[in-house]
Amino acid sequence: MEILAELFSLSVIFATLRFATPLILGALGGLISERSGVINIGLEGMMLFGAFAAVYGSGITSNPWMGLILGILAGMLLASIHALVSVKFKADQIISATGINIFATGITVFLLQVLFNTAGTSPRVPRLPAWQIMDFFPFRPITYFALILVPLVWIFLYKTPWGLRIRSIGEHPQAADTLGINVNRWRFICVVISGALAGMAGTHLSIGAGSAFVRDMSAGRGFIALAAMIFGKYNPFGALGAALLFGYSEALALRVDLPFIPDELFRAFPYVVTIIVLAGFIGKATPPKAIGKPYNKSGD
Amino acid sequence: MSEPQKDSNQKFKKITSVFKEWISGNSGVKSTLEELGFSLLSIITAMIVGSLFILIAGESPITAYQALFEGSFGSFDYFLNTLWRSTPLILTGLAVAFSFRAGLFNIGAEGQLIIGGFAAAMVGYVFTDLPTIIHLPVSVLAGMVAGGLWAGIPGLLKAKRGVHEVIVTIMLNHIAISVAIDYGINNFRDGGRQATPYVQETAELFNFNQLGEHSILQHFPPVDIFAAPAINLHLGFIFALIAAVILWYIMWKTTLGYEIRAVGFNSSAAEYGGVNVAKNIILAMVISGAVAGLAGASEALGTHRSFISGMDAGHGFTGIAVALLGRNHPIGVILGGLLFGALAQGGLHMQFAGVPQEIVTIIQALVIFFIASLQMFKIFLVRRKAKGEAK
Amino acid sequence: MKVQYFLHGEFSFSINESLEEIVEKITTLLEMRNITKVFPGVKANDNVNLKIRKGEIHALVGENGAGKSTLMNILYGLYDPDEGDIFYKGEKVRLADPIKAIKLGIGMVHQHFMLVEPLTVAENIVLGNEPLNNNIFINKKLAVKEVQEISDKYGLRVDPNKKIENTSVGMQQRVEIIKILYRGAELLIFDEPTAVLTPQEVVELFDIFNALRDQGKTIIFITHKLGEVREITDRLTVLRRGQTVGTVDTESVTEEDVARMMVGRDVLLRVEKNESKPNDEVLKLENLTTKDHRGVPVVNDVSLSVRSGEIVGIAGVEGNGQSEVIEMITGLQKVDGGKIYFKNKDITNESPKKIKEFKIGHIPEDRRKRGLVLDFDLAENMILGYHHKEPFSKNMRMNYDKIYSYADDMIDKYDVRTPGYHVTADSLSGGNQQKVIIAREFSHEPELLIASQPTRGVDIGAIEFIHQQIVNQRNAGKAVLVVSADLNEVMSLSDRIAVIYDGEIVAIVNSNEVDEFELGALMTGSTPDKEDAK
Amino acid sequence: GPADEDENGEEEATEPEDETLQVGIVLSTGGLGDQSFNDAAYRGLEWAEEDFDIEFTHIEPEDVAEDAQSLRQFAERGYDLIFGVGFQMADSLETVAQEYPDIKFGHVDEDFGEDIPDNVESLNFAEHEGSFLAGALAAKVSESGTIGYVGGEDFGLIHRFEGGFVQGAQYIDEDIEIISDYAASFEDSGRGREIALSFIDRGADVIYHAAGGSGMGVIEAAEESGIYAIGVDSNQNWVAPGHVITSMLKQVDNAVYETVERVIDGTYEGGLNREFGLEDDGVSLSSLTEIDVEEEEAVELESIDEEDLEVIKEMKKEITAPHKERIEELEQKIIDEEIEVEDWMFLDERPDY
Ligand SMILES: Nc1ncnc2c1ncn2[C@@H]1O[C@H](COP(=O)(O)OP(=O)(O)OP(=O)(O)O)[C@@H](O)[C@H]1O
Ligand SMILES: Nc1ncnc2c1ncn2[C@@H]1O[C@H](COP(=O)(O)OP(=O)(O)OP(=O)(O)O)[C@@H](O)[C@H]1O
Ligand SMILES: [Mg+2]
Ligand SMILES: [Mg+2]
Repeated sequence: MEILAELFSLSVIFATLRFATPLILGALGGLISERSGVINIGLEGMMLFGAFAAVYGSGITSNPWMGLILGILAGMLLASIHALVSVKFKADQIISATGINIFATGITVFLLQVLFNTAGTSPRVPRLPAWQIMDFFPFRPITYFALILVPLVWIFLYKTPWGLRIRSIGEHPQAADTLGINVNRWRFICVVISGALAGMAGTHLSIGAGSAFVRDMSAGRGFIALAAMIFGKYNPFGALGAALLFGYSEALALRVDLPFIPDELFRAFPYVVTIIVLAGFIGKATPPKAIGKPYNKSGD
Repeated sequence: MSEPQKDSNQKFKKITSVFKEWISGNSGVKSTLEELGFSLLSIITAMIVGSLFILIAGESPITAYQALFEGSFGSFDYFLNTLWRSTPLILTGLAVAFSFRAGLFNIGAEGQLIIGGFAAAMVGYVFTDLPTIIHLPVSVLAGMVAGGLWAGIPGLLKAKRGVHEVIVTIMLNHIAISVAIDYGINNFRDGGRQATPYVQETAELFNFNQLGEHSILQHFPPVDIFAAPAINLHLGFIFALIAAVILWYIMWKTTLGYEIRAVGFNSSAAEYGGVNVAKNIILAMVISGAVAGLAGASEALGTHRSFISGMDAGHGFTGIAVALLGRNHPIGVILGGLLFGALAQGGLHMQFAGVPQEIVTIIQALVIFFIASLQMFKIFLVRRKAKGEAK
Repeated sequence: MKVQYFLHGEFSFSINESLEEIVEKITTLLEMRNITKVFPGVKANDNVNLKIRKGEIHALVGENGAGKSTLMNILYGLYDPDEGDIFYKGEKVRLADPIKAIKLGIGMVHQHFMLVEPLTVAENIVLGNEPLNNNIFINKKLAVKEVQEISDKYGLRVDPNKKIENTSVGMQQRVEIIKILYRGAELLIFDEPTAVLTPQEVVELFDIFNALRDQGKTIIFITHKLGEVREITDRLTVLRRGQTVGTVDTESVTEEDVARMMVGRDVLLRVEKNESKPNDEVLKLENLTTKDHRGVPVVNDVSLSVRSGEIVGIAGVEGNGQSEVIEMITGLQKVDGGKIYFKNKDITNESPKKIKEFKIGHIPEDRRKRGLVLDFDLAENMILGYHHKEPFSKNMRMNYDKIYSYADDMIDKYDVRTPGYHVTADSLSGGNQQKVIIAREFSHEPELLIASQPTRGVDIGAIEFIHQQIVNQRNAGKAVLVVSADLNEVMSLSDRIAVIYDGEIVAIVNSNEVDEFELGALMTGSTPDKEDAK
Repeated sequence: GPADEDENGEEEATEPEDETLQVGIVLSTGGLGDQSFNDAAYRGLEWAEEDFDIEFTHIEPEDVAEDAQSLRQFAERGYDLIFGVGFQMADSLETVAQEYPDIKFGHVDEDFGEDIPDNVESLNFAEHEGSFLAGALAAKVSESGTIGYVGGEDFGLIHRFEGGFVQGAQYIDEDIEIISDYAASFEDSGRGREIALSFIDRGADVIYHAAGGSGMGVIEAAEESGIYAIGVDSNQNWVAPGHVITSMLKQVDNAVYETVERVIDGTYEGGLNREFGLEDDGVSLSSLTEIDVEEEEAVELESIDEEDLEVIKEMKKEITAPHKERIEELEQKIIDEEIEVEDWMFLDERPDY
């Protein structure tokens, strides 16, 4: 009975949202990029770099909001490299994104040494303030942003001309091109937006929830965000649902001791559940048709 | 055999056909050289940009690169160790490349390497009375089978359920860590190392510096040069080369390879051609996973003589880059693996020159960016040339 | 001297121009002069000249790969020409991108539809020019209304709220047309619009053409069907190997003349074949049924037989179950009910591999999707489905020496125009791709040949060749089953014709006992008894 | 091998000079900035560099496969004293030490047992004894009767911290509720924080961590929830002023410093497993009453300001000072072996608690 109460307790729900925050943002970012036809497995690296830049920004200005801005910009910077290489130079999107991830692990630790003279944990810096809403919701700002962004992204994708264009570019870039829509420019923009969101997710890790940068602190969350995006069938609300599910199982795993399953293995529970759900009930998440293919106008 | 002339001719043909196949345009040796030239150019560009970072770190790029080169190719020992470092990268590169050819993206080489390494190390430890001739192959096979089965899961789900293999392999990477490191090591270790117990000697992969101790070989003078204890190169490297040859053979010389490539390019057409698409997807993933598992086994039985936490060291992800650098061809993968192996090996020496080791990681990433981007430059050149010819 | 001409824009004349020259200038809407476009290894357009008059329907014809699409893509701003000038309404223009072309009033319906499947008809039409609410949101209502208006004005029936993936090919084409009219196009380019249409739909399309012409629009129409050229166009321009052969008034030439211009020699336009001598029953379909994922039958109770030495055609509007029938016979789709017999042996639900082993050859309807692995070279494509057999392989080992020499033979024998077997199938034109498939399927001497849309999008030279090959098979005593959306083709090839409608065979007739229009009526389900039933 | 040592040595720009003692140190993966033994060992060498005529170089291997190579590189370059840090490196160090019998080695965090080579001095710390005191203090300070332990990766050495902590707490209060979990990483501060928050949800009001970078999250969680954390390895009291009641110090710096000193003095004895415990201040709790040097240093480095220092002072006075005597008493008992703290490092099955 106690376990049952625990399953839906407020603390679990809050923890779920905290876990889910970077996943939601990452998934939304991935969604925008992939809807335009560009695979973005570089979210992980963009998150990590965003996390670092946020700490640096907050540290030197003593203003966490500057940290947020810098974190977002850093995500955008790495995303522009991804876009430059994969959209402009038409390289394989997976290779380019892999490069981003490798680059991010290297550059963050490198800069830690150059700027903070340490290779592990940065000094603590001012963190974003907690925003107590109605004396009840105890979250850091980025959690609210993430939640607000879900419907916004949905409206953007499904109600505005830009969304329509992005969706058509991901499905049938030639069709968009013949109507005068600049496919590669839009793709560039979408990838950069996804970098901004990933950077924000990273910022949440370092100065939203936390207050310092720790090397490799993204710890695979970019990939999980990607999974949430696919699991959510490339839909913002689906991604939200998936991120919440992942967050929920993590939150629960920390609070409830399940009989029969060794603790270490229970940590894998969300991943196992995801696979089972994907295999059994949810079926196919159909990616945009033109995803992964660089767009060549007029054979150039 | 009776016609040596013809025989060597055919060999030559075969060799050139390998190169031809390597180049998608099939336009022969000339463009192979071009290809190599571009790879070289992008590596050089990456190092030039990398030198900016070295300058930021307050060191001299020239000294740094000298150390890098010195450390990877400066002596016979170092060279052998470069080969040693490239072993897991070649293997994961091959694994990823093989799946790519089947139209699958095995982002799970990392997890397969972990599971394979764990299985190999456990088999290598648990059996105490087996002769080497049995114990070693069984341990290696255990790693391959474990990796293969691990990769078979996404293969099966893709083939039977249409589940995207990328998401499943990402999930399985995390599960592999839970199973092999969090749970596996915890339950089997003895002592404080975060590792499984050392494998029996009968399961260790032969190290090249033991060549001199060999009862027959020790009478050959050249064997001495391997005698240095600093040499880490082990049999795993030979496995990597053999794996490359076998995979090349499977991919381009057998009906299985033909079918896998057909499925990879166009599964509808493959189905029309009587190819069992599901079977080939699963097989391709299993083979890919087995090779990644071999990477794990080679690291566990050769390099660490146990399954040790941190052993994977991101080799699975570097393997993706290696595969793509090598254009998913075994020869290219070997070259790509050697390059990244050299960077890793030489990176240590660069640290002695005062340069943070992250420079190596940064250069790896830059190489990827430039190889990818210079493709564009190449297309531009080719187009210019074509225009010239057409006129 | 400058003259403001009421039709279009300003013209400048010099005093010593002849009247003819001046009239020519005034009536010319578009002129493409000395256009050259080079692709790696190919000169797709080589000094091409084209003049289009205001208000005409102008055909652009030529073999596969002659450069028609390339020329039109240049006109639409998709490709940048390497050399040459374009004059529109007398002014030299540079068409850097489609926006520029659209602004000038040039619109194009592409050979492969440029429609985004998961979007609705209206969304596809307004894409890039969306009517807005508050400057931010798409005004869906207005979009639908505007689409409806155009649809009414030109008689282009579409359902604005339907998703493209749920519409018929004919409607998709109308969507394409509305798309360019929505953008105010004056000059409409159609690249092979009829290749995918039924005769009825072609008739409808031509009505639309006429309506457009009546509204003052100008049309450039690319087709491989000379009957259509004859029927609808005013003038025609012939391209051959990237060069202009000439422009003539349609009335002044015969189809044979045009064909000669296109290929540079005489062409046989009718299939030559003698009386069939059918023998034993080779293929028998008994009450064949299959259902789609919703459980609705797509093929319902189909029975048919094909004997050796005869060609049976299946005529039907696309999407009436003919593809499924073929896929069931060839093992590519599950049979939910009924039986398939091949030479009295039950082959229902056998694997495609087994079916191939029974010596059943199959030319699939979609060569790019089913028939070829576009990234394989020709040699590897030539053995697809036979790769596990000797001499191509033994004990799982491929024998590439044999494969290459076989491919060389086939390229020779079937006149595949290619630099060699080592190029990828992707780099061949549609007609030559088709020849590769035909070479592959014919060379294994099938007992039963199933040919689906064997000449779709293929030029006349190649059609002649392919038809001859099919008739040869039948003459050699093989059984042939042909499916084609091209009525002419079905009629001229087949000995007997089965008409399929809504998943059922509604009639089986001898080909020399029906005419095109009777067939067309059957295909659209308007048989007398059908109508009674309703 | 040793044969071509000269060749290689000559070409190197960093060729060691004769008089100055050349010291090399190979840090364990994770490297500098771990706020733990890597940092501490490095600090010990910095002190030594100030006091003696030595030069030192550090190497951070990119992955575990590089450990042996790094040690060997130092040896080949003719360094006089070479340190390895971390139990994962022990076997590599043993091998290399045997290859170079003329070079002196030091190692942090692994008991080599009886077979220790003659040229190796191993430095070990009784983390369980220090953690015992941390546990005791936690039990004393806790008002809720629930305390927590967060480990980094889940393995032997880290179990030793857990074991000491649990025994210490239970020594004070047999019925105390102790929750523990592992972050499965030394670098995931996000997870560290969430684990701590889940403990706090379950009523914990003092949390001890041995989780490296993940521990940063534990301290953050303690700070934002207004409860207490206990730092580890280095003095972390200043990281969240007023919320870190103490740190279990592991004096790797001192130990390393002393090894260098012994080499300079000529009193270096190889073949020795040194154990540092409470007795010799090898492990200890940071001061429960006074401001420590590190806390003052943090002010100098502007990591915290004077105000923060006041907060720390206040906290010590209010929270920890009252327990000083009891803790010191326990410390003495352990030193006198009246209390036997069990080492959980090699336990197959950790006891339930
Ligand atoms: N993007 C391209 N890149 C390279 N070559 C091309 C490209 N597009 C066309 N070609 C080549 O240019 C030539 C002309 O092609 P084009 O598409 O204009 O022919 P077409 O007359 O439209 O043929 P079809 O009747 O088959 O549609 C062909 O040889 C073709 O292979
Ligand atoms: N990038 C390219 N490189 C080489 N050839 C190309 C390229 N793109 C298109 N082509 C060729 O240009 C020609 C014209 O292309 P198009 O799309 O009009 O096909 P097609 O020949 O008309 O065939 P179909 O109508 O059956 O699809 C084809 O031969 C096609 O293979
Ligand atoms: Mg065309
Ligand atoms: Mg065509």
